[in-house]
Amino acid sequence: MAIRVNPKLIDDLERYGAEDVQKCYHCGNCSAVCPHADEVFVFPRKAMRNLQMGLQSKIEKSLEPWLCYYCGQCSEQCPEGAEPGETMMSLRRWLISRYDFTGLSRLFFRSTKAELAAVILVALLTGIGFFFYGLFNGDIRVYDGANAFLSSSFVHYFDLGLAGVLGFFLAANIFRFWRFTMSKAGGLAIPWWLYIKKIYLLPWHFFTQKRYAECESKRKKGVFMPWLVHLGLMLGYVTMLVLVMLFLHKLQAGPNIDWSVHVFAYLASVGLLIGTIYMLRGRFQKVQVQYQKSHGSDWIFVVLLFFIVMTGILQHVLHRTGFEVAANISYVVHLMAVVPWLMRMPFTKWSHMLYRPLAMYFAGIRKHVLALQKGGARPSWPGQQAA
Amino acid sequence: MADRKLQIALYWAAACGGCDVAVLDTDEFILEVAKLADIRLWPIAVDGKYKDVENMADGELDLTLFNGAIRNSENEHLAKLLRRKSKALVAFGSCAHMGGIPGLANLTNKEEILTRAYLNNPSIESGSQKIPQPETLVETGKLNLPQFYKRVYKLSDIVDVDYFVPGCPPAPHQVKAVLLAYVKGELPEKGSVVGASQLTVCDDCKRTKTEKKVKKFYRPYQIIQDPGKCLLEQGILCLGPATRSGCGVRCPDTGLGCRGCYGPAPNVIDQGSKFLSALAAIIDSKNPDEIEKIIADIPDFISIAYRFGVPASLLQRSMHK
Amino acid sequence: MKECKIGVYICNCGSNIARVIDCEAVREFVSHLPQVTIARTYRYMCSNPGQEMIAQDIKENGLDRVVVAACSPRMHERTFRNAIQTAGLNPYMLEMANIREQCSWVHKDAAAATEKAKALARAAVLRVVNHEALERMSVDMCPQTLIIGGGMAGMTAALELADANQRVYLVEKKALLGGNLGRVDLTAPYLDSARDLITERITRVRNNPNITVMLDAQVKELKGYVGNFTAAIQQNGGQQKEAVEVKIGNVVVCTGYQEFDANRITHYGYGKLPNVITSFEFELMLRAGRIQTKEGKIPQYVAIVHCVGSRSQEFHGYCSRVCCMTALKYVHEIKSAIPKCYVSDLYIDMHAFGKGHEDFYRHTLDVKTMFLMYGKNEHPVVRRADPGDDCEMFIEVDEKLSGEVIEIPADLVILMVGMETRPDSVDVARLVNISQDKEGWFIESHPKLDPVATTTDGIYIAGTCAAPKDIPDTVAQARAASARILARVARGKIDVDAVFAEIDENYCSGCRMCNELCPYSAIEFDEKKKRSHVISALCKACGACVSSCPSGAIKGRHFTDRQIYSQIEGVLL
Amino acid sequence: MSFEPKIVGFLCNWCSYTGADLAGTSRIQYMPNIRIIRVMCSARIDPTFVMKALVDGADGVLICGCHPGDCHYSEGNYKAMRRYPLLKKLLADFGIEDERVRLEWVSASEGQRFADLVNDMTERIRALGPSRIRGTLQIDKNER
Repeated sequence: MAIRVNPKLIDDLERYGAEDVQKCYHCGNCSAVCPHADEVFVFPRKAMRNLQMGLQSKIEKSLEPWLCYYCGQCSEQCPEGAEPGETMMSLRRWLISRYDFTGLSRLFFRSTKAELAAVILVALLTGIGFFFYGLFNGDIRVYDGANAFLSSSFVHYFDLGLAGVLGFFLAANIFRFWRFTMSKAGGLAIPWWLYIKKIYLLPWHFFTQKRYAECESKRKKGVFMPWLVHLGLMLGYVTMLVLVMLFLHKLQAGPNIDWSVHVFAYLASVGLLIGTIYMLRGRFQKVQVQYQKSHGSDWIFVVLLFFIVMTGILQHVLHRTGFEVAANISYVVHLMAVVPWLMRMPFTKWSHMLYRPLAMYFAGIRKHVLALQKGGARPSWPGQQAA
Repeated sequence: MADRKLQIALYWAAACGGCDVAVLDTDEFILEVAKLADIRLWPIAVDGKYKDVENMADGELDLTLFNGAIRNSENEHLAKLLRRKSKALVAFGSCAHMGGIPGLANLTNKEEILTRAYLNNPSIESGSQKIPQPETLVETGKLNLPQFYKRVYKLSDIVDVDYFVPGCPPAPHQVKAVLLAYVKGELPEKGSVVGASQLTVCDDCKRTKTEKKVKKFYRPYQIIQDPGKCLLEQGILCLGPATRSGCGVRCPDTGLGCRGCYGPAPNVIDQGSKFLSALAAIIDSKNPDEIEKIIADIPDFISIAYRFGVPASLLQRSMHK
Repeated sequence: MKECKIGVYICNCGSNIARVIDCEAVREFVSHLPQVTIARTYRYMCSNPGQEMIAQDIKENGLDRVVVAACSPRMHERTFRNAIQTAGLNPYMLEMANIREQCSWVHKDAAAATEKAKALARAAVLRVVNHEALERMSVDMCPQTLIIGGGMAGMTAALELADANQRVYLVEKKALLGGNLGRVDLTAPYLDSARDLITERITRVRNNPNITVMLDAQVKELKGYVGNFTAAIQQNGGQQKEAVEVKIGNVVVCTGYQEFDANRITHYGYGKLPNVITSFEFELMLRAGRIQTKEGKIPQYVAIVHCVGSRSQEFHGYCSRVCCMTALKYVHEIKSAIPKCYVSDLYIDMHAFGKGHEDFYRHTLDVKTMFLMYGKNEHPVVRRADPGDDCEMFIEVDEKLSGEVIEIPADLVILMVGMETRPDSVDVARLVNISQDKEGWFIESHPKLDPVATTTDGIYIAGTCAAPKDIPDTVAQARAASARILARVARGKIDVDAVFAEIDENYCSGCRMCNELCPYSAIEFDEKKKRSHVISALCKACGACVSSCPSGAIKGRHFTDRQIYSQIEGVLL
Repeated sequence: MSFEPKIVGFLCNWCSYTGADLAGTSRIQYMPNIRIIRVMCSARIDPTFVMKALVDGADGVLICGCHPGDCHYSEGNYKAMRRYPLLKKLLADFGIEDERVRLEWVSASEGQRFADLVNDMTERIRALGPSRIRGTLQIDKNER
């Protein structure tokens, strides 16, 4: 059955940042330099071809965009300036909007203004909400303990609620991600036990991101900074998330410092701080390829995160130094950034934090099945005999 | 040379005798001959034994008209003998000139010929079929017959010939001319063809000729001829264009294609292939199959192209080693 | 056997000959042949020192015949003829033995090759003994030129000659000048209007007093030879007129091409699907200024299919050379007319060989043309779309760069039909006696060194009648042909080869066997003398009459029976 | 050593001889048994040449001209085409094997074809053995 091409797709993708795909004339240099391209997952060339031809159904099925960390070597090698790296990036954006059933991410990716508006709206609502809640239920001069302006327990429950909502959206998107890539993958009969057998890939890639490091394996002298920073940022972020979700009362408690949590908090802050600054710097200097063309959503992502980190630190410092009123205000401001930031999670770049490791996981499974098919053996439960 | 009469001999080897008759056909001129010359040997007309010839001194004869091809040992013996005894030896007539009709025998072989003649010949009484042998013993002694050769040779294959008088037979007026010329000592250089034109039969042929294209070949009886028109153009095979003139257009005038008895034109080394070359060129077709069909109407082409000249053909012309 | 002094020269051709053939052995061998006075070998016989060596030997040792054993006579016969001529020998006293192309280059076995070289050299020696001094005749060169075909090539050639004050007869079969280019809108890659190019030519041709334009006319017959042709031109205009006879010295054939008939291919649905059209039908649309479907709708999807009839096994094997850039030109014209239109371009290979073409291609990439590659001898299939779809048709094709079988939406499909020879090119070839290759294009006398001349002296070819080509190449050829003609006209006289047939009237009996055979009717029959006679100037020396003369009265100069017999004896040593 | 036939090739100048040259320029190897004689057109090839070659010791004769319709002299090759069957008939009657004489069309672009042709013919004639014509023409006393 012939696949129907969609000539319009390439125009659509331009909104997601793929502006030079059409320049590609398929010399294949990009696939040659890419350390991750192999006989099963051939990219970026193949992906670019599918995009040029608007083979929507094929792209939806593909895991390739997620296997790319945008080290930028392909774009450096490209003789036509077709920006394979940026194209993969744009494909990731497009895929995110495909996985998302609400259509919000499509809206955000296609229009930075819309996203900005949404962020501001949510921020204001949050600000007003928390401010008046504080005025009625607490004392603005008290930061912590009884009669606190914003009691840790309240924020804690608020967080949990928020987490629930986000969890739902994320789960839904991830399910769609799975359907597109694995169930609709076509031709591949994937035995359920493989999901268990390969599950270890998930945490492994999530916490090490070693594939990002592997990007440098082919380069004469590897540039490992981006990987380290990215790792630090990500770990910092996760740590902070965990702390906020579970140990908020300990964090907020003061004035004395509870080192059992704060040691982690400080480390996380450092990671986040370095990460965000590094990224901003990169995006301003535009030396590395991956930072040269930043999509609006990327800016919002970084700037917002940086703001969160700064305000977080600020309210912490103010609190410990006894300026409780200022601390409370900066706390509200901090939340004004945090909430929209979290709200964005399932619909924007942020979600790659989950999609990536999942993609590695699925990729591992697919490869295994293909290997089995090549070997002629029917996939079977490790224990039993292959018939 | 009036004081001494010419000493001449006429001999027939493998021949039909037509050449001798052609000499007689010079009518009263033969009496002139008798006046001019002593006829020392002429088996068909004058009594004479081989012994007499053998007894002659070498070169005693002035002129020998030798007709007939060399078919057997007797022919060869006499050819050599007469060569030795004659000042001038003339290959007289097609057989001596080119092998003639007997030469067609070279298209088969000795065995077949003898079998056909003495064993499978319907006119032989059954029981008395035997092939004659060179030597046969009878109570009176040993009988000898000339040995029958494997091939027929033209005279010049066997001995060195001074002049060639073509024709089957040579036209009487040519014979007369040649003899007179000889008497007057007006013969051209040794080895040349005399008693014939250096042009071809077409030159003397009265039929009108135009540009030629032939789509189908006919045997003379197959069509009503246009008497004024070139026979080839009517599809009748005529060797006229490839044959020396001199005969007086005997055959074409009677509506038969020229037989080619006078042999090839002066600049031509093989009469048959030259005729082929010309004939094929005028076949009016570009389609191989059609061409095959057209030439299929030509029966036994080789005997047409080389009727009088198989032994003289390039492919059978003997080479002295 | 006549006495003569022969010099034999064996060329090593660097190592081309010497690598395989033992030239020294050949020299040794020929030096013992009768009548051979000198035998030498040399590195490059065709080099100046080589030629001078021969010339010197001729002068010093009174050689009267020369044999050169080297490359093919088609390569250097002329060179060595000139060489011995400068030394005062008749140029026809030369014979070449081809021991390179037909020996050292085709045989590895050194011993066998050397034996063969000896045989060939011996044949040449025996042949040259029978050579005769021949005199070339010099005839007047008529300065007028006949040009067949009024397209870009024809008009350009005509103007070039006319501007040099030479008379030109320009014969066009159709009722108007301009040819195929007259049907085109813009031209690639600079997008300037073809109409402008053509009209400029037409007006100049029309206004030039030196050019006689004959429209709706055809050349019925061409008699004569270089410098002295007579052409009979039939003008069909109105009531049946007499054919005009003109005297000309040279002919330029510019009969052009015709486009491939798309009806011959079924799988594109041409003729059945209303919106599948050929490039020329699209040109009409462009010139009308409105790109639309048969239903008058503005197309949203346009698909362009390359190599229709070209580069395929069942139709034409060759590339038509102009279609790729024309297709890109269409992309530009479509995109500028309908910016929202999506154009997909189905090609086999993108041939952008010419000046400015690669940039043109890149530019087309930038406007987001969907380039799709399909395989040689595979055919995209066009089918009507289903009611639900947002397009008229779909093209199904196995796309090479993705390896996917895909279907492309299209409202308008443009078939880039290739070039092919005109059906009457056979008659033209016969008329002016030039040959055609297996595809029917006229053959040049040398594909690289002599691209506008033909093997028939005085007949030139220019433009697409010789092979598919674009406008610059066509113009260049037309001008090249004119330049060649002007150069000859300037000399005023021309030497015609001394090799021709002659009839010895002392042996011709007027059988008229030969009369019919001459393809140039060079043999006339003298009714009074009853003899045939060859008009030597008309004779092209094929020798058909020579071999067919039953009385051996016709002599083919330089290819006489004796010469060939001796050659036969020679090779069979 | 095996019998090496001698083959005489009569080639027309415009197509076949040029084709043979092309085989050379393209370095296409073929058997060295052929000896080429150039004539302007296959129409010039007189059957007498063929006989002459056979008599002078050729074991085979190859005649080549332009493909029908491609003749440089427009129709010369048809004349060769017409002579050929009649010549074959004649040669057969003279007892000459069919394979010894062959007419083929070789265009200026068919270098490979020419090489293949020569190889094929050489092989056939090698298999056929030497021509006997020359021998039978010697007058040998006791042969009579």
